Amino acid sequence: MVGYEESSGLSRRGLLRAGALLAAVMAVPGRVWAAVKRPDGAFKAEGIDAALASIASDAAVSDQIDLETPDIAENGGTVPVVVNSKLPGTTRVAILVELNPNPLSAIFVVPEGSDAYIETRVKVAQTCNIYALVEAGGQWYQASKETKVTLGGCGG
Amino acid sequence: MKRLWTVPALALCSIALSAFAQDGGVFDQYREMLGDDSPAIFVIDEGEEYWYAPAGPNDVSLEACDLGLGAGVVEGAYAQMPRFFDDTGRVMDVEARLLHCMVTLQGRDAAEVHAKPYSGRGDMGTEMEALVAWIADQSMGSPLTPGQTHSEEQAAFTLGEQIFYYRAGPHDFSCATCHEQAGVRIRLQDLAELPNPEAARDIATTWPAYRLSQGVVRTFGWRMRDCLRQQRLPELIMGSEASVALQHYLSVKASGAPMNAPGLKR
Amino acid sequence: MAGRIRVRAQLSDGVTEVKALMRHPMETGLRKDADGNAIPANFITEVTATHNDRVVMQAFWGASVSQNPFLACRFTGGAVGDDVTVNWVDNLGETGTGTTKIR
Amino acid sequence: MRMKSISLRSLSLMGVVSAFFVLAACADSSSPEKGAASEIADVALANSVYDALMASTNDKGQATKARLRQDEVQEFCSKPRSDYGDAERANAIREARMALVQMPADGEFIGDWARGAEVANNGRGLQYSDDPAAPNGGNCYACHQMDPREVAYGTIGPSLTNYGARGQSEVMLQYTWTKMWDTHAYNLCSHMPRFGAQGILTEQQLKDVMAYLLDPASPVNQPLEAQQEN
Repeated sequence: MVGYEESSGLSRRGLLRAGALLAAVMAVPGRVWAAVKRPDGAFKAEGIDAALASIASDAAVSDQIDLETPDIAENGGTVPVVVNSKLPGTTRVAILVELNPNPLSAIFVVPEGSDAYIETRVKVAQTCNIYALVEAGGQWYQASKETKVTLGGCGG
Repeated sequence: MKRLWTVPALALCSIALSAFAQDGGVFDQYREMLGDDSPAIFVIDEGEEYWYAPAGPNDVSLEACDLGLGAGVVEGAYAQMPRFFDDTGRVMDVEARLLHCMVTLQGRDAAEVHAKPYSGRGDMGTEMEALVAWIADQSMGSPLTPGQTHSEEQAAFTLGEQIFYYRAGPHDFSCATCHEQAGVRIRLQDLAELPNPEAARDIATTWPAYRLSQGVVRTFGWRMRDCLRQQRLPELIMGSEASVALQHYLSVKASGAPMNAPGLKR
Repeated sequence: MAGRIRVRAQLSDGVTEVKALMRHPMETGLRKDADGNAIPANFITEVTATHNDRVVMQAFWGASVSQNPFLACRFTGGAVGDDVTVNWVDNLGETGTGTTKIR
Repeated sequence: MRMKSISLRSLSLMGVVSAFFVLAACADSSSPEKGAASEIADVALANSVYDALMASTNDKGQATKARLRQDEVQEFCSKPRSDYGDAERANAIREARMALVQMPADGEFIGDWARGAEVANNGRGLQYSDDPAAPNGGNCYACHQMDPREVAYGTIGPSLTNYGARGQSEVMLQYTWTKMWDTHAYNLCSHMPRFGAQGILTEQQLKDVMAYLLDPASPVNQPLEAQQEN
């Protein structure tokens, strides 16, 4: 089984390979779980620099990525995130939280025929930037937005 | 009420639309983004399963439990509690009543139920929380009408009001410290002026609630316990006289307003 | 009672929007319980959404996705009455599943 | 792969054998605890509210049932705001509180504003869920605006932003100290805790909060624009 290596995280070559694998898997229903391996190393990366590097350290900022997060969250345990990539040929979307111990939260693989639209909720340990990394046409792009996390109620 | 979720082999249930308190709009965008997708739907189902599941030494379900409208009648029962019960001679909230049924019907040990009525960190919910969520859901839309005619019910209201203003502990706090004034907040959180019926309605009709910060459904009784914790006071016993009196005081203040629980709170 | 997923799928202008809520603790492994004991990590690592038998979204998750996770995604090609299924598997190898029909 | 079952986990919780809990009222063997007022005589209470609370609570951690006993201030102030009445008694209590205020032993009022900021931000201390070994917080931001850059501030108390503009005259130092030591010396039945008199904060912590309020270098006294230029 070809998969990502723990140590190297998600290399571009690995992702392309995974993309090809996924395409192959589409034709074989029921074998989804075994098809594309989760990049465990990238999820274990500590600090935003290492986490970004584990996916794509040179992602260009793009205004074609709509990243919606609340300006201020009532509760850092549940912060809604919406990513809508308008980049043609989007194949993958990653969500990272800058100051979480392990910044990488989620990677979504977007098959042909699906919109590059993702909505989920993540934990945000403290006020920081939330990143969306988008792979389109074999290139990675990024957008980021700050969400403030406030201390709730009585603060204890 | 929207009924959007479909679940094969599971009963459909309604869920409260975002029942957040007002707070000057600072969290409006956040709440708007969360919408009405509340994990309380799972807990409601779990509560229904608990209700019908035989348990305890007697291996019977809670189906014969009388929540005030007759044995086994659940629909609308939550909205009429706390109320006086002849068989126990005291005013009971839903938790005190469930405990009573667990002991008398199922033969269970009260101390065992008291050992963990509410979830701790890392828990996904307790039997009590699930039962209360389901029972409250069965009163969705019913006007909140706690008992007010029996002398014990009137005494519970008075006691609840006195406890509300009772200052004690190293910080000299009472419920009123935070919940007596209108238009103030703690940190960024708006505080309800609870002696004011309008404000009390928003609160008393939206518990139990899924608490996003804790990932579990919390009950009105838990909220009273947690207020005492934050007042630096000892642990309030579930279903106790003081817990029931506080809930009764607030429910009477809110009476007439339609139930909208389980709510969704921060 | 985990393993449960609430799925709804709504067709509008040719696009089917799938919304799923999953019953799962999503424990990071970094928290301690009231007695100070570490709560072991337990989180969903992979999620797939399928339309009939076609994968319409695959996700890899870490422990920082919120408790009782929520996921929404959109695809084209669905018709009212078609099946949409969401599956998850977690780091302990446990699974959950939920199905609905597009409406 | 097996299907997960949280129900089993929940049910097993119910099986936990509990420690026996006492519903009956406890004897008042209240040993002095951190945060308890020692200089105030307890008001004798044969009070139905007290009895109900005693019967409805359990000791938990540092929050023991001894805390349910009211002192004179607490008893007098356990009414709606509109209903404090009895001006003569109020005055007597206020004067008694004033007489008990302890100024700093070394005459120094001002500590370290940075440490004071930590105290002001910390909302923990004396709850049964708190670590008794950790320092208590002042939780000032729960009720007061202070540093104008902090967005999460409460409004139960007045804004203290730019408090340092009031200067550091002896009168001002003593007033501010007294307000934190025992608010009731000035404003009977204020909602504010008695941080000194009840032993919530140490003398050093109070000095540090004094600095946070009054030191011209403290962020409390830096207007928004000033910091933005930095």
